[in-house]
Amino acid sequence: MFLFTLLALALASAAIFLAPQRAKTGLTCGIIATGCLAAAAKAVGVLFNPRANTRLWQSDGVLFGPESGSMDALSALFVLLIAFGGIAAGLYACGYLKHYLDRKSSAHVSLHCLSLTVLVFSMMGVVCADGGYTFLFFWELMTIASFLLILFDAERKEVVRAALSYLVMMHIGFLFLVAGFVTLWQQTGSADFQSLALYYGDRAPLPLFLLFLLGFGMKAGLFPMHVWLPEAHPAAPSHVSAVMSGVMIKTGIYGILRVAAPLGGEALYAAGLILLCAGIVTGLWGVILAAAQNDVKRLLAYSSIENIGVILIGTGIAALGKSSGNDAVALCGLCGALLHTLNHSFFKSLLFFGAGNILSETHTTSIDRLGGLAKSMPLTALLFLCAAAAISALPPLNGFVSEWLIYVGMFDNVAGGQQVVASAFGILGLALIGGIVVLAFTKLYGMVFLGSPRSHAVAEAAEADNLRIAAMALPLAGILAVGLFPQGAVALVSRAAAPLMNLSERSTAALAAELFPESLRMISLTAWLLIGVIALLYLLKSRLLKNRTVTEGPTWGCGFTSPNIRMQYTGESYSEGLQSIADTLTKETGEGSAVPPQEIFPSAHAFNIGHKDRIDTLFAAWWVELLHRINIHVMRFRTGKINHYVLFALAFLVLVFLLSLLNLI
Amino acid sequence: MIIYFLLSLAGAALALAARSKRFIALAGLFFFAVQFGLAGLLLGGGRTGETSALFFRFDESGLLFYCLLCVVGAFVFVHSKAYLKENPLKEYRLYFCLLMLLQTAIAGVYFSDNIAVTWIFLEATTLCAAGIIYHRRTAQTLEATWKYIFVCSTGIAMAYLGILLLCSVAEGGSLSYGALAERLRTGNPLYLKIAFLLILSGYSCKMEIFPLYTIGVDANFAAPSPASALISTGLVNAGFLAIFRVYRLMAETDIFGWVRSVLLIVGLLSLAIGALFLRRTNNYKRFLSYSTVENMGIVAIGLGIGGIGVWAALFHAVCHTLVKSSLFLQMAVVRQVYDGYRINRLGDYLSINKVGAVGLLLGTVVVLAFPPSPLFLSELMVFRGIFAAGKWWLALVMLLLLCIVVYSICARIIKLCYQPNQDELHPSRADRALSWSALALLIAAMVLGLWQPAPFRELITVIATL
Amino acid sequence: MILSLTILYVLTLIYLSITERFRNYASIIALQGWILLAVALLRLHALNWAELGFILAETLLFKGIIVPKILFAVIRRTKINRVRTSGSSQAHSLLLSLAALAASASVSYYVADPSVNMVFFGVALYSLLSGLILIVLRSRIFSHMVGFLVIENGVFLFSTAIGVEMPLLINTAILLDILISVLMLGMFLTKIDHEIHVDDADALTNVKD
Amino acid sequence: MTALFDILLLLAIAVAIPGVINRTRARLAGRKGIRFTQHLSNAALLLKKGAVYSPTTGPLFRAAPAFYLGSALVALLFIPVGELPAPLSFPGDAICFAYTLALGRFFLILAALDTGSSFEGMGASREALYGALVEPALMLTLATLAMIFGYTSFEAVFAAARTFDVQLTIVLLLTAYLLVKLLFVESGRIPVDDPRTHLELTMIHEVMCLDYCGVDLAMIQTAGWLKSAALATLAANTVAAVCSFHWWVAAPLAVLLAGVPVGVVESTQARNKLSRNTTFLLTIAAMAAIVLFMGYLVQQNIEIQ
Repeated sequence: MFLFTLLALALASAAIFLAPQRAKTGLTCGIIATGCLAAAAKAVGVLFNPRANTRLWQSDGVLFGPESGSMDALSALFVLLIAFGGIAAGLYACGYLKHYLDRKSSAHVSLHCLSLTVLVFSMMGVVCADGGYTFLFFWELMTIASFLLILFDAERKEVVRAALSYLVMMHIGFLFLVAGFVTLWQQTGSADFQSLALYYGDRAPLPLFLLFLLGFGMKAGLFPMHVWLPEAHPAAPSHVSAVMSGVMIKTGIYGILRVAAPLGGEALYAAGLILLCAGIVTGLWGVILAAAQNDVKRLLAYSSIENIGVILIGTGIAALGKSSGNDAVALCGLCGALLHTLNHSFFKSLLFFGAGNILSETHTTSIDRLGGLAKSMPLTALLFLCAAAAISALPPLNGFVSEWLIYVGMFDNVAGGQQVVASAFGILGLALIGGIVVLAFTKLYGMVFLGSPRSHAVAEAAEADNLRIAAMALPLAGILAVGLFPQGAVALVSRAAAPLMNLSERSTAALAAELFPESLRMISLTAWLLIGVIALLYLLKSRLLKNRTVTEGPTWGCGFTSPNIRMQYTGESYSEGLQSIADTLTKETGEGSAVPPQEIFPSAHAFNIGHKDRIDTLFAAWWVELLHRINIHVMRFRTGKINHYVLFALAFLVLVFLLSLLNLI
Repeated sequence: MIIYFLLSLAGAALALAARSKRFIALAGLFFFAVQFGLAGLLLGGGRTGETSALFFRFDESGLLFYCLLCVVGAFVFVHSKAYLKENPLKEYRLYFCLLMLLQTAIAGVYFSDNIAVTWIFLEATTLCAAGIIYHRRTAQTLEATWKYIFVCSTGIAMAYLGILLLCSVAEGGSLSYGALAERLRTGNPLYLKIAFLLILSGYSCKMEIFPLYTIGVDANFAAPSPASALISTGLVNAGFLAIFRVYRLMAETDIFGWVRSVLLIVGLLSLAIGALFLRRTNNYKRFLSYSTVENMGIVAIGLGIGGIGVWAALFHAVCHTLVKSSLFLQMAVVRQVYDGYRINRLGDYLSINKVGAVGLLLGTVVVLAFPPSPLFLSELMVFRGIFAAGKWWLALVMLLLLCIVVYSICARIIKLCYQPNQDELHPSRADRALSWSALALLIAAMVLGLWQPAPFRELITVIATL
Repeated sequence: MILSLTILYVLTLIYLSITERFRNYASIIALQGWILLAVALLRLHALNWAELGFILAETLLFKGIIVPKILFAVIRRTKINRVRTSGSSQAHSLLLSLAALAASASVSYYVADPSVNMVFFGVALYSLLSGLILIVLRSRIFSHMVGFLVIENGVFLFSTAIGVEMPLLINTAILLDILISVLMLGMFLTKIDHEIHVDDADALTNVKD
Repeated sequence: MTALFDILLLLAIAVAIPGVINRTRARLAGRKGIRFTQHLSNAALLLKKGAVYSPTTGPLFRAAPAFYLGSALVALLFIPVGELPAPLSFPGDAICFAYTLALGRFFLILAALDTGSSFEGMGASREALYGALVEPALMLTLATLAMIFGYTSFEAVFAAARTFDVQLTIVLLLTAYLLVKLLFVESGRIPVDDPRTHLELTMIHEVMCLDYCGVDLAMIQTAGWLKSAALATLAANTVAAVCSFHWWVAAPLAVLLAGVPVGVVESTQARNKLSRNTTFLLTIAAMAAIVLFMGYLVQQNIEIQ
């Protein structure tokens, strides 16, 4: 396996580094596409042919003994997801990096392309590895590759800071995983996910589960550990944000699913509650902060956190249902979670691509400087609108289907009178999240694309090139497909859910067959009906207006004689109402000075307001501070005097002498 | 062995007597012919384990590190030639002579089977290294040299006391490790403890771990970078091997637990010092040598954990040799480009020297033990040992320190490669070939990280079996 | 006889901790060299010419004559003849040195192992510690060197004490090593004095970060 | 066939409610009041007009009314009146209902933002916030219904809805009360919003369609009626579940439940301060949670003394 990796690495790097500057991105895209298509073909084979060979490789690990990699239905689903996201990102990168080719040195670009390739394939390795050393290897490879990707604009200080905090947090999470796997290996003699069942069987499962949850949650952006996302995403170039937020954090979800699956009994119930609460908190926190952000990419990053929360709610409900032996609920929750994972990768990639277009055309991502882009970049605007509606879980698009599944799971629980309180909380949380998401994304779309441009640079923006539009069309296809034909998508994810249900694939399929198709057909019917009715009404209206006078007049200024562009409602004021409720979650940061009241003829004032996470310093800052303080003390030790050099030795002798005298060692 | 020494000395003498730089190149050629000849002989002839010239024994550990030494030495030699182009012939040939002598002495340390002989050759390395450190003939180098000789001699003297104690415990007889191991089993534990303590703190000046790590850092700072590449890999390995042999002696006795916990303390302290000082230093060479301190700390912790930790420690040392030498050689190129090492002034290396910058970045990734790095494997093994031993506190502290290390190293290297340059700096062109050759070492390390050939594993396993 | 000599040796060490004049240092080192010679001769079991020659070379020639000469030469050249009092007061060093004495004595008693001569071991340990203390406390380079020599003497004393019959080759090699190191120390000492005109370790603190 | 009848009935309810509201207001004010179908003729009048669009606005602004009305229409299809079957009915259609309404809101908000006017932005932000806060209340209420009757589709719920248990009756009445309150919010009535105010600063729903005229305005108004009809019918069904459960009970009940209280409140109460609206909405959500919990307790036959 590793030999193969070695070979692939060598070939890819050689090809990319030797390619001429112009051809690098295209070549990268080609490599990624071919690899992804091959993997996707294999995955489809696994998904639809139950007798397909799932074993991928067999390697003798030096760390945990022999290890293997295999692709069961779940892995196959994630491989599909990764392949899709990877291809889209590669395609987008081709268009996006064009502007940088002449500014960045070729080595820089090649490094970037190589890291992108490595990231995509290491993620596939992660979801295919059965655990143990191979898993950790690919996991860390993924981390370092994404780190190098974030560093694309490393001339800017804040980029470096974000990248570093990301790297450090990932390292902490990684150590949790190592601890988990070692514990597993110690007790069962094998560090594969399969042996988890064995471990859970005869020991207290929760501590190990929590250990893994911490490790994977760090990557997935679980509530207290989410702080790297809003830092890293604005720093990274857009296709990277798309991959990281659309695909990479899903590997964390994958891990959580893997370690949660073999649980049973009381532990399963507890885990379900934990996941549910974690999901609700993460989702609410994410969405409220998303609504508060004034930067496009930060907003998107927080909405990723929110979606992770939704996915976890689904997982938690599934676990609860399974623990109470209610397979229908379990299947609903699982399918909802998995489908939402898929959907999120679709619309989040699309949204980040859109953000990339905005950035490269207007050179800003600050919501309150943009506006009216729908006229200058109509295609981007249309695609972005679809994605925004989809992420707000509105019918007839895909986000609705997955959230509907999760809701149905919870409603079934409530209607069945089981775990009513937990499910009710789930419903409450999910509903609140759904509501606020609408607020956040109306803010985003309305402020960025609608109204009139708030600056000249924005007014002169041009539409992005076709490559990027094509790259954005890929996820859109996914969105529409899932939204309009949910039956197929749900059939797909229900196959993938089979390994987690501890039921045989066939029985799961049967359950899904008797559970979903009816209502899903109705849903797709509703979707088509919506489209039809709306189209009909629109046509009707235009028919009515055809032979009537349709004139243009200025917007009603409510009595203002000279309303100007700066008077438009800003994003900040748009979300002010929510802020007034949820101000405990955020701390307001204002730079510059507001106009003082006694200033009758105000001069030019610059005032920049933003909302920071209350806990964003949880992992990032405090230990840097601590380090600084420690260092100040440490400085005393380095006088450069020989006396002190030798003093170290003397002190060491005395220290050991005392310790052994006290029998401490 | 004797022949080897004679030939090497002859090479060194040739270098010293050289009339022209070309002649020195020839001498170097001859010297390395000798080195690789021996290596080939040992690898091919399968003469491992046989004793030579009474005090020397070609055992596996010596062989492994000797091969590394040959490779690194050759690279160092080539780089030095490019690095010291402008020097006058006198210093030039002295430098190369000392370089060869140093390498010979290190080889002696590797192969010596007698604890006293090990000591002698370590002292000899001090003397050769001192000359190299003083090469630039400035006040700073003078100071560094003074400190190096002085502290090394003091430490070595301590170690000698420890050795004498061992001998006395062993009640005379031959001082070859095998014989000692036989007789130490029944030794007075307190004596053994004191002896080990003295030897450890004495040799720590060579292995660059706490307590006497400082002079190693100073030496790397003062010596020309190619030479520091040798000092902080070959010489460090020599110190490691010397300590490791004593460690194996102790493994037989009943104070082994105590020895291991002492090593844990040492390793943890070294790791802490490396981590904390990495952030503050503002000279890239001191920076790299602090990372050496940190890595050696991990090695010591591995020894302290025991079991799989020993394997990890050896593997770590081996791969660290490749990685660190590559980094130091890259730094030599950086020096050529910027004519300085001040961290807060250099920048924008990526666009000045592509290969070198990529080499540096990859080197950072590898030295931070991210895959595809061999150190990744060894650190994981150390962690496995720690968790398996249930020392969670240790794991926690290590985690914190490693995070600090990751943070500081990345911050520094990224600054060098990406951040815009200081305008009063006038970077000159870099020599691609040198960067490539340094990169080659790194790539070798990566290959080792992804795929360890079976015989290699076997070798390490043999060495690690106490 | 031997015992009295060793006690004398210990006394020199104590005196070393309180004196401040470099000449005293040098003469003490010389004295120690002679003491070592005496001890070595006394412990010489059989009259073995090679060993005798070695001992004479090491103690008489090296420790007894060459080293003191170097020291005196250095003193004469650098024209410094007392430690800076600001280094540390005599009381401190005396106390520390006595503490070291107590520690080493207690350790050697505590060990009480037949295989090792208790007294010599204690003395050796004590000289090691006092040498280290000297290096740590005094801030003149010269005194550092003296501390190093003290450690060396202690080690040698111990080596003669425990009759480990090392092969002559090794012995000579060790001797050479030490000799060269001492010579280089002296050389660099003078170099430092010539080139940067400092005799004070506090001034040697440019190499740090 | 019955489904078609159901739709027609709902439309009738939708048409009737505003009339009833006007009548009630007039009676309470002691006036005779306008014609019952006045609003219809207003709408007809609007439908005859042309259109004026601001140059700031884009295609989205023109399309939004279609989305709004269309979503309202589709949402209506989930609602059964009494025992009549709804045209669209499947497990979990309640959720579909809520989110379809959200779709309309989404587009109306965007349309308001498209005009680039500060006042309409203000209204949009309020609408978005209130919509977000209404969502959980609505969902919890639907969850209550689902829990009491054990089904997750409206039709199944109200088909199964037969109870003469006192405690359940209380719970159901409370649910109905909540639904009526939600109707107040959704259709932008006092105390949350005042459709007849003339100060844009304090408007919510009305200010969002300031720039609409003619056909578009008519569509938006109709959509409003439909939405309130849907919610009113839900409330009516819930109440009807207690006593006899037939469409000829439910339909008039719906009209009365929507019309009379709105009329009464609008002619007796004043509008909330805008800052108090959030509190008002959160109260509804909290009540919804409490009702659900009560229902749970009742289900478990735990005596509430």
